[in-house]
Amino acid sequence: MTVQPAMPKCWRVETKPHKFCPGCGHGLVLKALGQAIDELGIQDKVVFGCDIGCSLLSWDFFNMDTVQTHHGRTNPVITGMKRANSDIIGVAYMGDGGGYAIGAQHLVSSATRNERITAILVNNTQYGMTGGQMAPTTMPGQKTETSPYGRDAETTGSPTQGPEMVAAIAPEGAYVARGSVANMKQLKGYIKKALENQMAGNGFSFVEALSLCPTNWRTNAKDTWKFLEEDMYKYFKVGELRVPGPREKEGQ
Amino acid sequence: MTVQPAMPKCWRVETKPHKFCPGCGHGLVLKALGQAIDELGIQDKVVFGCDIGCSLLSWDFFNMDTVQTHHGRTNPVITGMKRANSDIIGVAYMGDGGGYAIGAQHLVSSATRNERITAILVNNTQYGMTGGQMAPTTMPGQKTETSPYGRDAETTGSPTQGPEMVAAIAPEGAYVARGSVANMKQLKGYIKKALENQMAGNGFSFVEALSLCPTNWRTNAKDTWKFLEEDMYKYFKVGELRVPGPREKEGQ
Amino acid sequence: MPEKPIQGEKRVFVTGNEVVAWAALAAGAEIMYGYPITPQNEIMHYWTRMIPKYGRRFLQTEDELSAGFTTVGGVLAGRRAFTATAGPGNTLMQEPISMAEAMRLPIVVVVQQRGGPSTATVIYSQQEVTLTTLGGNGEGLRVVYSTATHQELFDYTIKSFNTAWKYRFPTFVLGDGYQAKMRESLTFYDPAERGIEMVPTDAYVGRPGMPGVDRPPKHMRNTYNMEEELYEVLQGYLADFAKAAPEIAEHETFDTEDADLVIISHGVVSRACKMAVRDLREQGYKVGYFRPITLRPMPEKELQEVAGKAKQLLVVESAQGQLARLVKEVIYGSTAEMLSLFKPGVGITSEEVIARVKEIKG
Amino acid sequence: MPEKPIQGEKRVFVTGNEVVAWAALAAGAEIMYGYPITPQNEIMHYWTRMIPKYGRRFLQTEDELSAGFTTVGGVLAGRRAFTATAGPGNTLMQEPISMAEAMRLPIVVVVQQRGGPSTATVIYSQQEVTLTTLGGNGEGLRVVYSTATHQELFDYTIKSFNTAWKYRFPTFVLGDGYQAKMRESLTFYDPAERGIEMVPTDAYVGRPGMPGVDRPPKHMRNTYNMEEELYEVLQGYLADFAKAAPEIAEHETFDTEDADLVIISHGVVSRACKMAVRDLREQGYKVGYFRPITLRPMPEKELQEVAGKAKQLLVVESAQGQLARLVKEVIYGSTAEMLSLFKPGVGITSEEVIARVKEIKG
Amino acid sequence: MGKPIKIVLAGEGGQGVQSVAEILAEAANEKGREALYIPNFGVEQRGGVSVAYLQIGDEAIGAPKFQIGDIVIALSDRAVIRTRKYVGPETVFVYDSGIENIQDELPTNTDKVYAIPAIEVSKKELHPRVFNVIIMGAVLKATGVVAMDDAKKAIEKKLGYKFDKNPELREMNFKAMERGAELVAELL
Amino acid sequence: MGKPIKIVLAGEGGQGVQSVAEILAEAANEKGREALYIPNFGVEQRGGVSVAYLQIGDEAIGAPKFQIGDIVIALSDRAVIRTRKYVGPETVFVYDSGIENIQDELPTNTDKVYAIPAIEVSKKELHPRVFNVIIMGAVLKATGVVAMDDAKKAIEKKLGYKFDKNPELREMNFKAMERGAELVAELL
Amino acid sequence: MAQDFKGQTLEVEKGFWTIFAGLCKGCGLCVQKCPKKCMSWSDVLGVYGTPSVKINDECIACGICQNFCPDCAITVDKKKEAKH
Amino acid sequence: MAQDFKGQTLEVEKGFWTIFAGLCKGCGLCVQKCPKKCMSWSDVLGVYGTPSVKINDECIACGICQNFCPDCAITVDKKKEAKH
Ligand SMILES: Cc1ncc(C[n+]2csc(CCOP(=O)(O)OP(=O)(O)O)c2C)c(N)n1
Ligand SMILES: Cc1ncc(C[n+]2csc(CCOP(=O)(O)OP(=O)(O)O)c2C)c(N)n1
Ligand code: SF4
Ligand code: SF4
Ligand code: SF4
Ligand code: SF4
Ligand code: SF4
Ligand code: SF4
Ligand SMILES: [Mg+2]
Ligand SMILES: [Mg+2]
Repeated sequence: MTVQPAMPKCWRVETKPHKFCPGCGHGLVLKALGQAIDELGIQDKVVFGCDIGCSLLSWDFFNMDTVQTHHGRTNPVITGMKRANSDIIGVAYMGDGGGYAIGAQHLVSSATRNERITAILVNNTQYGMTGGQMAPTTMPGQKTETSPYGRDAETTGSPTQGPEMVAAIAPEGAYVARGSVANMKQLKGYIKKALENQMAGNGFSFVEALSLCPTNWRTNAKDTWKFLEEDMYKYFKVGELRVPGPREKEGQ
Repeated sequence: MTVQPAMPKCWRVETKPHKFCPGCGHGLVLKALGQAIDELGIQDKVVFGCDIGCSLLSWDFFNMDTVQTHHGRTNPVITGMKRANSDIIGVAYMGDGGGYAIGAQHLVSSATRNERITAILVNNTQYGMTGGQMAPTTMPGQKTETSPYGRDAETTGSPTQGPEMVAAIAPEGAYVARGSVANMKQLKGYIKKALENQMAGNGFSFVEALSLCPTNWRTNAKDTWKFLEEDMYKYFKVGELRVPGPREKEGQ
Repeated sequence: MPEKPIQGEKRVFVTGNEVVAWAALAAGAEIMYGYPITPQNEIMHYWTRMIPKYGRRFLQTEDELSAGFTTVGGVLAGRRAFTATAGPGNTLMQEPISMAEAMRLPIVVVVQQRGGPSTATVIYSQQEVTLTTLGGNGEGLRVVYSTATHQELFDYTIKSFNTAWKYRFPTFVLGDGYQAKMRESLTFYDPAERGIEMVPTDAYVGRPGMPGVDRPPKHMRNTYNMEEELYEVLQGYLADFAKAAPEIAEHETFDTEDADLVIISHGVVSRACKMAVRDLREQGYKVGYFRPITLRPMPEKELQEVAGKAKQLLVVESAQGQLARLVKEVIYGSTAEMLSLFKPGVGITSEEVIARVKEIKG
Repeated sequence: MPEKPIQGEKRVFVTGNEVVAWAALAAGAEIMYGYPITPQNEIMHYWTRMIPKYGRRFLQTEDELSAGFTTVGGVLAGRRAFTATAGPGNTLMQEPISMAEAMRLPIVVVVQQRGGPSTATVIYSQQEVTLTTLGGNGEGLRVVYSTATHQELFDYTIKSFNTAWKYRFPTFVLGDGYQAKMRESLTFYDPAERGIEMVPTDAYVGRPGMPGVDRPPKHMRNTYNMEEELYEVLQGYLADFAKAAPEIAEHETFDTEDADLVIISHGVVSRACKMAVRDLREQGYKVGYFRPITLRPMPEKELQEVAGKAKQLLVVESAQGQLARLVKEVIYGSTAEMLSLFKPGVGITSEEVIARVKEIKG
Repeated sequence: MGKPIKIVLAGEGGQGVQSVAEILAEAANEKGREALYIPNFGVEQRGGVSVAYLQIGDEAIGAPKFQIGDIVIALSDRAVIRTRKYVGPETVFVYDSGIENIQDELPTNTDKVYAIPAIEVSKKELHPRVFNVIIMGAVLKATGVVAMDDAKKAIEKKLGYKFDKNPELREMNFKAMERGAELVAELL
Repeated sequence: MGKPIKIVLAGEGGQGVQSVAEILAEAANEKGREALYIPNFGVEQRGGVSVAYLQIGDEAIGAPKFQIGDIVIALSDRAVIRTRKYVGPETVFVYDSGIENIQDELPTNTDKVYAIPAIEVSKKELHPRVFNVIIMGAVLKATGVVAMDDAKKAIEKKLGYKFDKNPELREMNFKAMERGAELVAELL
Repeated sequence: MAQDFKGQTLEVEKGFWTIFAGLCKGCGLCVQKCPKKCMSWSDVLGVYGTPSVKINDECIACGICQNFCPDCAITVDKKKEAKH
Repeated sequence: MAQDFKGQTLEVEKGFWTIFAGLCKGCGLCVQKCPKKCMSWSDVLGVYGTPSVKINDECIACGICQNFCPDCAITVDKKKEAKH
């Protein structure tokens, strides 16, 4: 027996190593997603949509049908698809910029309409792909390319509490959680529940994943973890915010 | 002494009667706003921005500088103005479609950035100007032009809880309330606080006003009030959601 | 199995928006995505009223960006999907359309033009010609049908689905507020009964089989890492478009053979021009009529032919030269004098056209 | 009072994005609004680094719609305000720009073109010419400067504020990814020291005095209830634009007097064309060079003159005929043969231009 | 070539001019004639002047709007002001005699300017609700675009379900139509 | 008219080709010459081949990119494949001799294909970090676009603050530059 | 240039009640809210040609109708209570 | 067509630890998370020419490094515990 890499089965080996930077949290989130899909055995049902942002680098990541969309527009593309063919299990994968800034109307509306899709949002506290500008999730004092002297909460606001926002507005049946790549098992569990919630036709499912961006954080491995586990954890609380109970089928 | 109409001083008499339909709640909300402005004596400081939606009919409503913007874009226009000249007291006036659908990203972002503007959103549970289509605030079972058989919550979601959403994400200093044209004094009070909150530089101020649209509801006067006070009150809770306490000036 | 929306032929007297809704039904459109905007609202109103009976679907989105992108999603799922918009909504719609263009997705968009720029009026214009034919950050790889009558609105709404799915370019029916809101007579029909076969749709994603095992996964992208990759893709698209153009291009013309002056117009304005040409002919003026039905691609050869013969071309449009620009592009080299009657944002009557011709002819 | 950003003249060697940031500073721009997009990001990066020292402001918005509409707000408040974007961001920006167009608001927008359509590449193209000159649901009442060198990027960024505030049309500096990211030398200067007076700005809203008492309230709208109202407003705008056009239009040309073939290009591509013309002249080819600096309005008369003399015109652009269309529009009637070298989305070198000319000349 | 008859009808929001135009158009269509009806519309849902443009002829109709109407009917002061531009030397211009202080605003480029007491008749003889049907009768008589009987059928088609419940309504409507025709007949 | 010298430098993300191009460009600019430097960039932040296009001349430079370079330097296998299209009959093509299995990928349309052991020299004699400075030396020698001293001044300007803290670093950089020149000199 | 609206004032026991028919759109919102149910349609037509409103003398000048009129077509002036 | 990655396997007391240098980008995330601090840089270069990682025999085959590798460059196989 020759040992092979322990990649999720639904990862596409031919496109590995993937295109993310060394130490990028996207790889971890997509690993958790891949594992959840493997465990649910739904690789042939999932259509994966990736946003523009570093998530676009996953356009050929999986052995699953994949659509690269526009910046912020993955929720509507997957929504449109799911509305047209409800057999699909739609996964919308995006960054914090895509989900909380340019695509916030779509996130909010998918939530209030209770779209039967699973949205996974990678929070790396800035705009990775464009080289590290301030994002809605940038933390007070955090230096980015457009907050070079540190984000000033007084003039530019506080980090968006995304799952909290979604939880505040989504109707019954929605699943909402925030996980972290520092707790892979939990993250995989949240994503799995989010997929199951879609499969059960309950409602909108949303998981924010706290992630890593050593490139734009300009951190070495040690500080990368520190940034996540010390700084980010201060502002972003990991856990489940909305878990639908078992639900009577009301003729859906 | 000849009696004159009891219009707020800042209303522009020359453009009255205004352009809203008979019995339209916009007139009441703008009366409450006018009274609040009169009481605060800020008529010469306010710049009023109106959205596209029936609110556009207020483009020459006041003896105040006014800008008619695009559908959903009043928040950014007033934000841009306020950022450029902080002496202005910026009022962004919009409908539920403008604020919760097409402009939701702007509302959410103005809230998280704590823009020092006052946003007033008129909730009439549908799209008034375009002839009564479903809005994010349309209630389950409510018939509109695009939900002709009644809004189906299962497939189109539940009414957006706007103030709740804003309250969930706005930083400290924000003021958030939901008033109703059935309680004019309270509504005026909320709007006044929202303006004062801006004047104090505390943060984003948001008031949703439950309103009336007899034209598209196809209601007579009696049913108009009933629609608001019985049906809408079931889904939309009147009250204050965020009231900033007295706040230390932290070198703003 | 729901019955066919239209059985046999049926003379009706309805608004243009109702025509579009029926045509989409008749064409087998499976799902509409849309956001309200005057003057296209009633397309959605009729659609939502009628669809339960025929098992079709509707999604009202949060804005036109979403309407466009959900339509893209619907097409990716293999459905005959469409949306409708106007004015500022059309401006926004260019973002999703540019994605459809980049990925060759057969979305169908009905545009009911209104006044511009900005919110302007909710009424009427022909000011969305440039936007609809060439909007977005690309090269305008789309098909645009400009209709003039309710019958055409019906015919071309059906046809647009076939053009889109056959050639895989985003396809537009370009109407306007007048067409949207007016009533006139036309004949509804079931396309099959007229021998019109609907081009079958197929899914881009979500087909049967295990991706990577039974079939390669479908990986669709619109982003390229190097200029040269993009260039190569575009060369392929441009070649396809050039090849399809003569097959797609349509026009309507008469009385050009011996005409000194040919009136060129499109859409609803061409009705005034048609009347004007007939009147002027009766009065002894040697005038002709030419109307591109497709504004993208233009009926290039036919226009060149007309321009080669006539001494004068009079472009008439409810816009400031948006059609004229497209005409000049394809007939460049001709020396026919270019004259114009531009009335951005307002309707044009045959009286005005006649007056303009008489002014020209002295 | 913060010191002037630039004192005296200074030769520098920087990227184009840095040039834009400095030029905006030098022009007295007071506030920038923006949303990140490659290849314009560094404009924001430099701007945010430099502004605390000079008391200027910045707002990062949630998207390009907001960037455009906040810029509109800044201008309404009377500030010299600008934004910058590219590609899909430019597509979105058309909505706020159409409002600025409808209300004659002097917003300044820097566009660094990238590949299209859709996300395409983050690198380079000249595919946003149609979008920038004519985008939105209107008639393209804007001014567009297409720059070719860093010096021009500096000069025209400054000038764009003056054009905007003098004529009150939205004004663009149209660069591209190459210009954005490359470094070359140029001279920074303070406009005042060169005798360039900045056109003063003034507030549309929020001026002193009690509205309705001391002064009429300012009521600004973009919506009209009747077609005729809109038509009348547009007639005024179109007349203003037509009147301003000859004052605004700029171009660069040489060697056209005796040229058989004139190469027409704009922006960074014109550098390759310039070299090519020089080389070809040395090799004995009678070629000339013409470059519109303003793409909107076009240097109409000058182009007509050139087209009237040359036998052949070769349009060279990193797009599929977007410049050519604008050229044909204004020189219609000329019979000079129109030739092309279109390379959508990729750069063009002088070698390629030379090869194309030799191919033409046989 | 027979030109279509061009009709402009204008009134205040509630006066029902659009229904009149629509019924006339449908009546013509039913008879196999060509009709084109287009309402005006603006941003306001209520409160503006409501204008209907109607053309009826034997061949396909040209532009939806036109410059000069064959008959222009204005039912309020604002409607008079809004529509007088559609009046040419041959135009029949009809307005309600109840409109006050309108004399100076009436078109002067045609001789055929007629006031009919439609509002008054509707109030006194019938019911304010059928005011617009009186107008329809007037148009029918003045233009002859559709036979009175065909118009009645069209009304029947549209409001038949109401008439069935309340046959008096039918009576009133038909009466109104005839009264309208009479009012105009007196003038022409 | 003197044509500018056209240089293409390509390597992996971390190899520092962009700094080399930038310093050379700045050195030329400091001497009052015209320089144009443009990096390539794509959607990926890391991991792609990094290409620098550099032109130095006496007059304003034309197009930012070009088809054929005077000298093309490739520092990894992927860089060789990516840049060989810039090679013409007159082009000097330099690659690192440490690249394995590259023989079949090398350009064949020029005679001037040279391997230099820059990686090896940097590792063995100096420090892996100054690998790119060796390359700079090689370019300087091969093209003569900038005098060695001017390049040193440019480095000094850029890294002076580091050199001041650690003068050995300066030594090492200057040494690397000279070694690079030597390596090339042996071949040309 | 302020526009003048002509009001019709009625005196009731507790105060003065004025209707400005030129502002009244006949929506009836006021009628519904009147606590004394003392309002009804008037023969005077409002701005849209629809009936405006009138009161009978049960009016207590509470001002509620004024409060809820979206068009400010009603002005109610309460008489100052005599101080004993 | 599945690609083959060549792994280098090390046996430690509790299991087998394999590194696929062709996948390793040298980010060092694993090194930081190793509870035994038994990981370090290796001479074998990874896919980007940067050092990949190696372990020493304090490795307990806990699999944490595998868990946190974004590139799936590490495979850890715990030996089955002998059943007594
Ligand atoms: C309409 C539009 N605006 C801007 C961009 C540029 N853009 C591409 S990715 C990106 C930010 C990505 O940040 P985020 O969504 O947080 O994803 P990350 O890269 O951090 O994972 C931006 C602004 C774009 N492609 N399209
Ligand atoms: C971009 C764009 N999309 C759509 C429209 C059409 N439109 C105008 S108003 C409106 C809805 C108004 O509804 P709401 O905001 O709730 O205000 P209301 O009229 O109900 O007060 C819409 C969809 C537009 N003007 N611009
Ligand atoms: S820039 Fe950051 S988020 Fe993007 S791939 Fe690199 S590490 Fe990941
Ligand atoms: S449509 Fe409704 S919201 Fe609009 S003006 Fe009329 S009543 Fe008011
Ligand atoms: S003042 Fe009070 S009692 Fe009098 S009419 Fe108005 S609401 Fe009724
Ligand atoms: S509320 Fe005002 S507008 Fe409505 S009926 Fe009463 S007085 Fe008239
Ligand atoms: S398996 Fe556990 S102990 Fe061994 S190297 Fe990995 S993390 Fe360290
Ligand atoms: S986490 Fe993976 S890629 Fe990073 S250093 Fe460890 S093995 Fe290599
Ligand atoms: Mg991010
Ligand atoms: Mg509403």
